[in-house]
Amino acid sequence: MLQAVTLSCRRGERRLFSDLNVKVEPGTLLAVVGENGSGKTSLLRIFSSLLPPEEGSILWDGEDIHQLKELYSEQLTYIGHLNGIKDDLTPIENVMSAMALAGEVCSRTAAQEALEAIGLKRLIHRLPSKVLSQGQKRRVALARLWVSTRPLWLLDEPFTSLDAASTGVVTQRLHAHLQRGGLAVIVTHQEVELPAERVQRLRLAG
Amino acid sequence: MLQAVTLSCRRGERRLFSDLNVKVEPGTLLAVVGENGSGKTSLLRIFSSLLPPEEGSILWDGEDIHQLKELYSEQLTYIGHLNGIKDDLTPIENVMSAMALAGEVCSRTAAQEALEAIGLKRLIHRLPSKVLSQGQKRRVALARLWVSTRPLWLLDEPFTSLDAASTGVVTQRLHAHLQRGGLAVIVTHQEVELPAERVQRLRLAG
Amino acid sequence: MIWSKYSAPQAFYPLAGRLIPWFSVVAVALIGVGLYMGFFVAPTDFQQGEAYRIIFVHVPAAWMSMFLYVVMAVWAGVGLGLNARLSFMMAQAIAPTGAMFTFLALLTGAMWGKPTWGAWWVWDARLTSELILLFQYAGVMLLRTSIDDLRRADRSSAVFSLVGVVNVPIIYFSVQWWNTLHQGASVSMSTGSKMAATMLTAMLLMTLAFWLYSVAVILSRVRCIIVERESLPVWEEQPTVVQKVAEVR
Amino acid sequence: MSRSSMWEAVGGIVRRDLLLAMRRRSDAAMSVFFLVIVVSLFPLGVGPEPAVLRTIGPGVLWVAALLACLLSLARVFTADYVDGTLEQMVLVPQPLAVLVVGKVFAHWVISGLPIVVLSPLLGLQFGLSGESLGVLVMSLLLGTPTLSMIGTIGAALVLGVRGSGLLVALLVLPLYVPVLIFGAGAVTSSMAGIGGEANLSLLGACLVLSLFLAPWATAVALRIALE
Amino acid sequence: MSRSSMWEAVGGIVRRDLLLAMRRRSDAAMSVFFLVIVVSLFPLGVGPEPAVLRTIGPGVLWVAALLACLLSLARVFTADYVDGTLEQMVLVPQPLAVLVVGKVFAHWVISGLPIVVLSPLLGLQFGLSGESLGVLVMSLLLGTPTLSMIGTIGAALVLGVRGSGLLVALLVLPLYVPVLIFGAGAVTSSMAGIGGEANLSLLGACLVLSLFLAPWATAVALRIALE
Amino acid sequence: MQWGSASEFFAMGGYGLYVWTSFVVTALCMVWEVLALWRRRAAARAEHRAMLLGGTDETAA
Ligand code: HEM
Ligand SMILES: Nc1ncnc2c1ncn2[C@@H]1O[C@H](COP(=O)(O)OP(=O)(O)OP(=O)(O)O)[C@@H](O)[C@H]1O
Ligand SMILES: Nc1ncnc2c1ncn2[C@@H]1O[C@H](COP(=O)(O)OP(=O)(O)OP(=O)(O)O)[C@@H](O)[C@H]1O
Ligand SMILES: [Mg+2]
Ligand SMILES: [Mg+2]
Repeated sequence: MLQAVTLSCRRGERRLFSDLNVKVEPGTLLAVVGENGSGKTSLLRIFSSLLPPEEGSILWDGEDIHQLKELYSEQLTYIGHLNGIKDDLTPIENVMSAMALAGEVCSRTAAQEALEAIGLKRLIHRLPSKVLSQGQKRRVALARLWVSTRPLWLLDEPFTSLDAASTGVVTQRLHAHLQRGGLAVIVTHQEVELPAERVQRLRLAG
Repeated sequence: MLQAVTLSCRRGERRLFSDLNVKVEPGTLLAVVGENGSGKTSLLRIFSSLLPPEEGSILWDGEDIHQLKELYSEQLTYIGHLNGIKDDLTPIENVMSAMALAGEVCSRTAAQEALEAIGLKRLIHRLPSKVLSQGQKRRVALARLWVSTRPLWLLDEPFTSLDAASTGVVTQRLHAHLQRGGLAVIVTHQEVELPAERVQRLRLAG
Repeated sequence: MIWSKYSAPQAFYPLAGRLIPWFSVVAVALIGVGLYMGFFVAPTDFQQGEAYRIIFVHVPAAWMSMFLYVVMAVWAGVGLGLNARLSFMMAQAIAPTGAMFTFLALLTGAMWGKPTWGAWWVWDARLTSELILLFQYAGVMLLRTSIDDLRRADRSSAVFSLVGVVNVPIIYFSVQWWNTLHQGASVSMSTGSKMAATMLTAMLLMTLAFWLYSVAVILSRVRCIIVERESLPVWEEQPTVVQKVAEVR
Repeated sequence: MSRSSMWEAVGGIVRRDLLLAMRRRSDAAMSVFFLVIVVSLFPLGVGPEPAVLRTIGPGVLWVAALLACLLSLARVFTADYVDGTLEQMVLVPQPLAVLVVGKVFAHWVISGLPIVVLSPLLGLQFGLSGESLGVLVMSLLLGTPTLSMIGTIGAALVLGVRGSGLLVALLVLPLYVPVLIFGAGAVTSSMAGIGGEANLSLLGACLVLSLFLAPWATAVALRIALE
Repeated sequence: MSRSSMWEAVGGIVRRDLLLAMRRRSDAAMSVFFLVIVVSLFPLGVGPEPAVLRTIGPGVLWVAALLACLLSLARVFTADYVDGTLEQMVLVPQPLAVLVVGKVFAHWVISGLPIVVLSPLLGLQFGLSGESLGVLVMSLLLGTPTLSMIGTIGAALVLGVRGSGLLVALLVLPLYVPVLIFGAGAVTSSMAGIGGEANLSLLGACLVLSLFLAPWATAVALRIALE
Repeated sequence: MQWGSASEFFAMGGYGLYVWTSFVVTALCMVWEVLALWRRRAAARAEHRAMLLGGTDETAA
């Protein structure tokens, strides 16, 4: 269970939000929405422990993630605005090295299947990623979700640049993750097509 | 009037499209849609003369843009996947220097009004752009549309990372542009909320 | 505890304001006495003639340059360890003064070198290490100005000054692995104990004066930094402090 | 494409780059600092004998200036490329080569000029005499813009050609060699009492030549990079 | 966070970086190439007398090696930072300092090792004798990893800061001074017949010290950069 | 007292140029630092006062 307690965040002069309390139960998804600049990305980075909050804390199963450190990192898969893929590596190599870095095992065939699952055809598995189109790059980044075994997913605008078909595929994958008891926090400007009882919406005022 | 004649484009091994003919009349908009990697961006770059086509040509008012060179550049405003803004400059400076570079005059107040028109509050006009959120950066790039006097707009996924309100504002601006007799080619995965008679859709097969 | 009471910039602000006049007055007085002793009491050095009188600025400046670097690094370390804003501000305030003294040590050294060694500059270990120290100061300050985000600027330059402090003793002792032209402590004191005593007193007085001067200047720079950096909301949260500050100023 | 709007676009680019540099005033200080540090490293490595240092002084100064130029140049276009400004530049209704000249000029003002201004001080540290110092300044004044012009070709190629780092160095450095030889040669010969005029005029010739050729080459390379 | 998965993560990072280097083979060749060019520029700038060249040989070689290291270091993290991989690295369930060691190791293999291997050849050009060449190789073998370790601190500090190429030089070069003095000192004293052991063991001490301190400082700096 | 006359004092046994440059530059640096701080303080106070009273349109927006 992921919990934010009296969280507040200030960037520069502005306080983005304060006294934020929210709880994400296993099997549910928190959709963070709000206008541009309302602090969605900042909140997600606080959840991921990349950004220390001004006040308040994040609890994972009741323990402060600040104390848990690497134990908490072991629980999560974070995909930010940036794709985190290397232009010079092929999609397969990208998926494999991202997984290896995260300390999860991922065979070549697993990576290949993940890429196919998200709709990247065999043909381009072996091209350097830099020739891929914007949406294809995003898909390479998201392919990690098909091999990830982590319970907590933090996704920052996963659907940007994706076409309608891929958006659907990713949503399905999210659904499967939740059904297996996973948690997810996603930032998005679109509607998430998931059963209402699974989704909790958090609107940041801006 | 913008016209593509028997255009074909190959990237790497793959032919993305061939024998493409399309005509954009003043006052109308061409919405290029298609799945990821179907060649939308490539088409837009061919329209902008950044990418030479494999075959065929682009005509502007009946003349080949290859011949027109700078005369054609004078007709267009291109905003790509990348924002083309400098992290170290403030939004105002970014708009002003982008306009100066394009050879259009733009006063400080004009830039300021453009930024406000797209919904960026005064407060952040003087921050370095690097602290802005993803959507705010995109808006700074799009603010150029409020000061541009060029007849032809080429926009690659202008709505990425924008919230619903800003998407509406940009769409309105597009409408005004078309009403004044402008042309636009935009790539998008979303529906464009413009009167149907103004919009021509081109679906790339992928 | 005193520390915790004054570790908030707003509380430290008036305290610093009260301390500055004392340090400045004593510094000016000591500089006066030191200069008098240096020029009118201390005798002529029989080896170097009157040129040696440069010692009364050179050595204090050189000592301060190194001392201030270490102090800066200590504040930086405290800042990183306790996450205290005031410590970072102190570190930020020290750097320019330290750099100035480093520059002065270099300049006065060059002024001394021309008559004694016949060259403005030699590539001697002591001289070079002082030059390197100047670069380290420059590095700290440039790193800070290159980063817009204040929090990151504070912490990054703190890390760098801490790393750099490891280098200070190393370059300082490199004299021993390198043949050196620059004199050690004994040379100019060799002209006799009584004369050495007045010289030494003058030199120590000047050093003390420079130290007091540094404290005064650094404190008032910290006050500037506090006003510049503490944003409006922070002051608003403590209206009483604002009141007090307004009175003190 | 009137002449006046051409000047406007060039002026715009120069202004923007200088503004960016002002935003980071430390940038301008940086190449100078680099020069000073590199120059000071040599005596540390070579040893402190004044006679040796005087002999190698002009060479060290010139090599250091060349490196400072090379380093700061390597990335003239990268930032513009990554954030998409370069696309905008290529679409400007002016000849690209002209814009390139503007960009190089701004770059030289920011990072070349300070080197020229500071060089006499460094020359003093190596024991150069008054007249040689003058020649040193002149040689750098003529030489650094040439280095900048040549360097931009390399910088533009870096963007386009894959794995181009090596290629660029291969292309650019041989072109730097004559500048280095004439530059250091001018100082050395003035130290030897021969006077450095011959070398200086050769430097001038290099400058003119590079001014005519480099912008076009750079423009072509930039277009290729963006395709 | 078992020990084995720690090795896995480090191994993963080393493998990935080496793979990337293979993909861009010319980048890897870059630092060697730079070394060769700088070293060969010197005789051009300084003049061809063998006696002078022999005296300045060790110093020039060491300074050049140091600069080559510096150049390649300036970008250890930039690519990872820009494309978002660094975020992923920080979120890895292993101590960041350990990953940093992996990254530095990969980097040293790519750009430090070739320098060490090539150095005897360059030493020959400056007329160093057999024994001095051995000392030169040893000193570089001990010194370059230290340079890499120290350099990463600087690289991490300037991440995302504009004009970072030169800033990193300004930050790191002063810290390089002891290594340079001991390294060049070792070769010079072996040329003078004193033997370079004292200096070599000091270099070893520097290496150990930097191995203990630098990764932590780098990890702290990286976290700060990503906040 | 070791100085016969004022001119002797200023000559510093022939080293006047070096000695006096050192002392004067040091003094100038220190005075300049104090003045610079003074100006910085005045600027900071003015800005801060402007913020305390009313607030500029930038903070109000
Ligand atoms: C640019 C040139 C010079 C620089 C950068 C320089 C730097 C320094 C430094 C850093 C110190 C303090 C370190 C210590 O206490 O040992 C110092 C002390 C001193 N310097 Fe210099 N110096 C320079 C030139 C000279 C010259 C030309 C002389 C005299 C011929 C001189 C005489 C002294 C003396 C007597 C001390 C005091 C040593 C002691 O009591 O410990 N310096 N200098
Ligand atoms: N150093 C700073 N100074 C001032 N404001 C800052 C600073 N850093 C960040 N901000 C502001 O904080 C906000 C950051 O928001 P964040 O990136 O979390 O937005 P977001 O909700 O993810 O927006 P988007 O939908 O556009 O991605 C922005 O409004 C930005 O202007
Ligand atoms: N050098 C190359 N070799 C092989 N294929 C290439 C090469 N360069 C580009 N491609 C392919 O060409 C296509 C480029 O498409 P483009 O960027 O125009 O797509 P798009 O329609 O804009 O997609 P998106 O919606 O994702 O932005 C991609 O499928 C890409 O894989
Ligand atoms: Mg965001
Ligand atoms: Mg596209």
